[in-house]
Amino acid sequence: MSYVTKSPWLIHYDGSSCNGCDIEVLACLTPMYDVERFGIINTGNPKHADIFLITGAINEQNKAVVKQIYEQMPEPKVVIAVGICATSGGIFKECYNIMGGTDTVIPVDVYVPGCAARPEAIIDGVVKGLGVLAKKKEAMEKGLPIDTAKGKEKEEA
Amino acid sequence: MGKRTIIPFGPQHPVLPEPVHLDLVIEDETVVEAIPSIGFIHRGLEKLVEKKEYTEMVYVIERICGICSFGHGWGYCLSVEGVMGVEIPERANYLRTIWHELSRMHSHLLWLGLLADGFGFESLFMHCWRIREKVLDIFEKTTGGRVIFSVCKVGGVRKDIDEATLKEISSVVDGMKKELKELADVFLEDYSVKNRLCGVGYLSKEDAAELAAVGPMARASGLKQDMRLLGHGVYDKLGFEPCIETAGDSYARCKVRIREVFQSIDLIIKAIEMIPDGDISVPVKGNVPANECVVRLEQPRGEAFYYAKGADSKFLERMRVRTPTNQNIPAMVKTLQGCDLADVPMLILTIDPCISCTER
Amino acid sequence: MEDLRETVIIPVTASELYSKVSDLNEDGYRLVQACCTKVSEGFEIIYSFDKEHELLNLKLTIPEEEEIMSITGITWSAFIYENEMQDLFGVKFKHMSLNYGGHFFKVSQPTPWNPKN
Amino acid sequence: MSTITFLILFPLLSAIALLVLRTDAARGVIVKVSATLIAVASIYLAYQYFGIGEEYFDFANETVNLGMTVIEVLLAIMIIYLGIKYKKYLASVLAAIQTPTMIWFEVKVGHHIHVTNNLYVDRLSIIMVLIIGIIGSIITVYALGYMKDFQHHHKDQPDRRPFFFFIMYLFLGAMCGLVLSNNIVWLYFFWEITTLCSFFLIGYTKTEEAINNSFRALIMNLLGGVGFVIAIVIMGSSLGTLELNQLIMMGMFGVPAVTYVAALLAFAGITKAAQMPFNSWLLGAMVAPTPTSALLHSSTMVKAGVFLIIKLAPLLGWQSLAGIMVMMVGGITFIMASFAAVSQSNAKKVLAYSTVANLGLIVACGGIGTYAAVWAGILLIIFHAITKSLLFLCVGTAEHNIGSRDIEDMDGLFTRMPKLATYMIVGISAMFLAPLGMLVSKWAAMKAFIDNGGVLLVMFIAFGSAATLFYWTKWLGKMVAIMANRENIQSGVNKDENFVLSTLTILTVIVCLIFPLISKTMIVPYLIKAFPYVDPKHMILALSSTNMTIMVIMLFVLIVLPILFFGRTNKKIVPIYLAGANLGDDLTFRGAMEKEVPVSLKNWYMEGYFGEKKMNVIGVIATVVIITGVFAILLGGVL
Amino acid sequence: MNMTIIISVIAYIILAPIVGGLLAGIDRKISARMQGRVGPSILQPFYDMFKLMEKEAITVNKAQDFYVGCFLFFIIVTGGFFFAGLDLLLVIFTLTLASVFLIVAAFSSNSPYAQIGAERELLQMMAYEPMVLITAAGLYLVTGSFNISDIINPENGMAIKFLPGIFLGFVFILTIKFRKSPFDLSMSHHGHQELVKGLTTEFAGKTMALIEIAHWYENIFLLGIVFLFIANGTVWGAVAAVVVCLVTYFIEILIDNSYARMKWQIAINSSWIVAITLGFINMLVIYFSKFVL
Amino acid sequence: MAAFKIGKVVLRSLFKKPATLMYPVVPRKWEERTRGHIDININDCIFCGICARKCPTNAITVDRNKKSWTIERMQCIQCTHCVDLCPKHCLSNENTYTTPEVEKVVDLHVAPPEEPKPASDDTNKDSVEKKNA
Ligand code: NFV
Ligand code: SF4
Ligand code: SF4
Ligand code: SF4
Repeated sequence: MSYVTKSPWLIHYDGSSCNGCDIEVLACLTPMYDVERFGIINTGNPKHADIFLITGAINEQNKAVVKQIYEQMPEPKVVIAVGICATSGGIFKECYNIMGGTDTVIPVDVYVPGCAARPEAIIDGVVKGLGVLAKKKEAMEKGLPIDTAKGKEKEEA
Repeated sequence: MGKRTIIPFGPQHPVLPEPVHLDLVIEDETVVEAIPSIGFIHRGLEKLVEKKEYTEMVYVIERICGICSFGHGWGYCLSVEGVMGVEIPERANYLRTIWHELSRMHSHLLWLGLLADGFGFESLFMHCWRIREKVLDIFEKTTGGRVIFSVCKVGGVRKDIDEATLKEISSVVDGMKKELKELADVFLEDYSVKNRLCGVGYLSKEDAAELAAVGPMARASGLKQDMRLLGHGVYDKLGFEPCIETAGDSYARCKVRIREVFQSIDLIIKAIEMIPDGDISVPVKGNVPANECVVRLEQPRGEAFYYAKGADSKFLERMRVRTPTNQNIPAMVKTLQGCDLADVPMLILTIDPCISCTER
Repeated sequence: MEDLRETVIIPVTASELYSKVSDLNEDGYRLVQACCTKVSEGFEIIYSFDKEHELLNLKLTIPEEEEIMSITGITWSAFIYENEMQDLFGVKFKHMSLNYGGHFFKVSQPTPWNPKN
Repeated sequence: MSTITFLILFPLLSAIALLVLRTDAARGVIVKVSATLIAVASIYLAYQYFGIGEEYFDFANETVNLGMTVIEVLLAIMIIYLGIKYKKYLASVLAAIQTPTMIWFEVKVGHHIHVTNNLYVDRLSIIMVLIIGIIGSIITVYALGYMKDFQHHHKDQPDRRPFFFFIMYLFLGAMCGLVLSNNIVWLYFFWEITTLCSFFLIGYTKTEEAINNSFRALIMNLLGGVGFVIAIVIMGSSLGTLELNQLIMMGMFGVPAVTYVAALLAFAGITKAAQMPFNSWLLGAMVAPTPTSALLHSSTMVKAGVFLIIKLAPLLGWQSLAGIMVMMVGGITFIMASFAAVSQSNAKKVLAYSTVANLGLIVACGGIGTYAAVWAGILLIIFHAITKSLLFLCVGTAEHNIGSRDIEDMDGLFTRMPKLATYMIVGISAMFLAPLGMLVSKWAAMKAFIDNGGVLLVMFIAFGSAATLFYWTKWLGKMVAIMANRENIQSGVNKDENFVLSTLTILTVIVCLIFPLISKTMIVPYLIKAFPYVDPKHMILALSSTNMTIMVIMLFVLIVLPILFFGRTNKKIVPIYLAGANLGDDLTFRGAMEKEVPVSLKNWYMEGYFGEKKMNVIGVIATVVIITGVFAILLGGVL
Repeated sequence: MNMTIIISVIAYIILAPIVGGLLAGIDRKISARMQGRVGPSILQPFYDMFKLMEKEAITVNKAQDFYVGCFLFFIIVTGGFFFAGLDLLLVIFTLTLASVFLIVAAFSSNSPYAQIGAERELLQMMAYEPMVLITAAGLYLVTGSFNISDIINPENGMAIKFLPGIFLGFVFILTIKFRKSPFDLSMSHHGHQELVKGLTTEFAGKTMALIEIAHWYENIFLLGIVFLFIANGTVWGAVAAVVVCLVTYFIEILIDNSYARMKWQIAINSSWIVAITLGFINMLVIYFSKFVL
Repeated sequence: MAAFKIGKVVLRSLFKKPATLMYPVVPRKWEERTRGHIDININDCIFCGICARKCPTNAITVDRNKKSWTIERMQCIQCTHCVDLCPKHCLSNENTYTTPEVEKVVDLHVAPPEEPKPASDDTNKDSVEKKNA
């Protein structure tokens, strides 16, 4: 059994979100939603994190930062794009300083829609992310390249 | 100097949910120099006026920020209404005021929680956010959104609140007072909290005026400056008076915000008592005339500035939003001089920074 | 209390801007904002000042190439607006007290509000 | 006997040879040969008297006495001259008081007192001789390379190396004499010589600062010298003896005048050991070339002061005012100097303050005057001598290779000079960490303090060691920091220097390993002799043998662990966390205004809490009050 | 006698991480409830630890793991010495050695937040060290021995009777040692803070797991010292001591949830003042009654 | 000096039932106005394209020829602007949100063929097709 699904620690980075999704991510940690029930801790440190929650779209400035955070996370790890901005650039897609959703720089494992994404949706997204995490862990144990375990599409294929 | 430590603070940093960056130069733990750098969230959304009609633009402007979203919507609508010369119904004005004050409550409670988190008081953070959820529930019920409401439109509001719900709101916010009082006591009287707040980040009245601080930051330094006095919404009818503190330190800023939460509750209850019946919007049609209008609105963080310029088309020529955080950054830079490293997040927090507002 | 709808806009020229601003500053006005609009003649810059909730706007219209005097010497907090205008529009300022040199908003394409090509 | 003479006189010969033969090659040979001979002789001495343990020698010789007097007069004239030349009149005045008094005494009283034993050997002096002979001479070898570099760095100055080595060797001889003299007048003579050696070496560079500091050292030491002279006068006139062992004997029998003598000698010891209020001279002495600091100002000369106090320990303790003075001065010095060290970033100053602090600890141990305390004190002397000289020399080497003696400039030393950093790590750890030397003795001292020191001293040691922990660990932290992408410049280190450093490092570890043996064969027998009134069977040492064994085992583990595991990891090496703005080389981040800002990590110094000035002022006032108080009471007793 | 020593040491080595982990789990549960939340499972610390073990092995340099390993090793040794009934000072010095290893590990990474965390940790050590030594001295003065095996069988009853001040002082600095608010300056177990993860910023995966385990060992050992104050050699004394340990732990949790994090100045000022007042006065009283009366 | 100011709150919370909603164990009940996702009654749609043109995020595409109405779920911000503007009132706001997915979801609604059919025929139900972006 893999413990990674029982203690997923997360790191949250605000790409260029409007704060709407940010505060909903934070709200998940607070009494009403309390994701610590699932063993989730908001560690601010990529080196301790298993789940990368990213809100907001990618722009030229935070591209490197997002990439770096992602690279500093040890395997297995999943990326969850929270909010419409993070999934596709959302309402700001046409802005001159926006490059697009998170998947323009790093592979995204779960997309959580909503503007702002509701805490319930974020919890659903994380739960879904845990499934991916478990699969990646399995792949890691088998010595497979981890990216091949990336979720549904490959599973179907 | 041999003993200077230079480290990056942000863009990714756990205490600040938003990306700002400081080149921090510290000695022991005393900050000797802090060079701020922003621009990580700049989207350039003002330029969308060229692509979105003025009626759609409100949804964009609302998403400048998820915390003071309603105020942005209101400010935008006011400025466009100003350009177009539209009068909106009284009930709409009341509803806008109620939602705006609820937003202020949620924003201030959020801030209080973050502040508590900033000085490592986890349980206080949790309790603040627990109470805040009640306000969010009201939003959910009345507008269908928790943080982004999409209820303002040019010409009025999109949704009405029925009598029963208004009563309920009134009793819910009234009921919050008791719990808030307990938490307010912790913020204002607990030894450890006071120790972290009192005397930290002092900003004198002169400096506040000189650096053009706005909102609670200015009011905590003794400046009587609150755009609600300008008379938008129905504040003049509610008999509004701003909350002023004179100490100018983090504690005073905290106190101003706490007092404002209670004040907001009173304003909401009063507004609900006085709200008239009637329409909630007037139809607005046609192009935006080539005209300009400036509107200032008191957001939770202070004075926001909206400038709209029409071009006799469905698209505005220029929409400009200047947010309170933007205006408070010089004051923040000032308070950072000579503080402790441990105070850095706190001082950044005491201006209640909203970077997404600032950078748009 | 001013009327909400009334917007006072006083046109100024580039040469009198500095002295105007310093007069206002002396009178106890604080800087509220400065913003730029790209118009066909060049740039239209509005400086807004406030004193006890009275708002005063100075409107300056300059050709694109003209360099104007920075007002950071009078009111330091203007550095935010000047840097913003510099980054987004390419307005040129003389003697800025804090110049981020185009890295304030760090836009991916230079002066997006006034594209060069 | 002949070994003793050899140890005192041979260095003198080498010194003269070094003064005369001025070429680099000759100097190299002489120094290396003499150093070896002295070291061998000291070991031979230890071997010779190992079984005997204690022996006194007559060695009476009028010419020797006369010679000493003549030299003393010449030296006094020189001091008076120099004092006037450099406008340091106080020095002249002190010399003008001291030497005439001494001569007057010699003529009037001293002459008539018969000294049976002029020289002696006991286990304590063997320990001291070993330190002088081995550590001292090895430092002179180090100085060969160092002074060459030094001259290189100070091209503007004339090459005065012959003079330098002359003084160094002269000093070695005098130091041996000092620890082997039973005749207090002889002791005084050697004492003065070491003072002068230190004076010349501090002023070696002849800069204004150096001259000022050298005079400060001279004046303070002469002040102690005056105390010494008065002690001799009282001793001679009212006790009728000039022999150290006699003095101690009389003290144990409770002869009243001994209190005065003990107090005055202890005072002299305090000045020499740079205790507060006289600590400033040692700090000033750091302008001297580093081998000097290692030899005179940490491992040996300052030890003369504590040596004397430890010798007198049986006379001190709570029942004697002198004892209370000594332990309080030591305790206060320990805590204040430890605090002051926290605020220093200059490596030599840190070492200086730490030296002062450790001497304070030894002095306090001597002041408590129980056998357990003395046991701790002697162990402290041994460990401190080795480790401190190692550290001083490491700093010297670092300075010549990276161009700074500031700890904060030793960034990434582990990557740049791995060997040197390792030596330093060993040295620093040995100063304060568990199974290593200094901690063992500190532990013993602590126990002695709790048992006999009273609450105040317990507080001193509790707080002082907390500060000690702080300043050593932060230095250690600088040493271990691994900075990628730095050039390795270890190969630039002079071979002699490297040899000496590695020897000292190994010595540090070895002594830590065999300290139970040293305790058993050297210190305990000494204590049995020195504390005849304590039943040897009841002599419970601070550290039970179980504890000593555990310590040694722990040390073994600590040696073995790194050999087995250090650096053995096949983990993926990743860049460090820089808030998402690491530019990839771990040294710079993307800063405001898009600049590449280098990360700079510096330690804490807490000026506001532990500022040097503040600590010194407090310490000086407190100790001055205590010293004057004690002497006032003593004087009151006389009048 | 020897047999009991061996058994207690082995019991410590095996049980301490289990009990320590459970205590940590209970801590998290109680904290959560105090914050009005449900909180994680009581076994969560173990899940976390196993999870960390499973993660990809990364490090920032080749030296770090060695230092962290030494940290864990010497923490275990410290506790081992303690439960073997050896000299209390030896135990304290070994603990210091272990803590220095942790700090050195952080320093070795040469990374800003780790370094500042290390610096603060060092400051905390400086803050609590005097009180720890005074505690040892106090226990020694009361029981006449530094040997823990003697201290738990005091001749004249519970040590706390004579050492109320020192006991309070020790509980005070326990807040630092348990890394609890208001003194969780250098790293906090849960939540995020101004120093990111402080000391542990650069430790990932297994390395971090080792640190967690070390903390569990350390906590049990620290509660062991609390135990010393109450134990009087009888069974009911031992039971009372365990109860006091648990109550102390609960109080620490309560304090953790009732205070803002203070700055380093307060940490050092307050703990030194506590050491000087409570510790010093208590010692003075003992000395007075022992040597003067 | 007021210490333990929060003590009362904290201790009370310790013994009270926690405030946690226990989602997902206990499902959340949504308000009527809750803006979850946009639904369409494709039968009423006349494919005028107003919704597509006015949608601030261009989440909707309408193809008059194929009679299809497509929404990119991961692009819609639930502003309900389209609902307000639809001349046929065939768009509605449903109070359940789109569930998180590992891929971006696009919902394609195609109007049923136009030949009149008995009302009970189930081809009348709109065919929804999910496809990957
Ligand atoms: N209040 C507010 Fe805003 C606005 N306008 C501001 O800085 O929060 Ni995001
Ligand atoms: S999805 Fe909406 S709420 Fe979330 S960050 Fe983007 S605009 Fe804000
Ligand atoms: S606006 Fe209404 S009718 Fe027109 S295409 Fe859209 S859904 Fe169909
Ligand atoms: S709700 Fe808004 S974003 Fe979504 S489809 Fe309708 S108009 Fe577009």
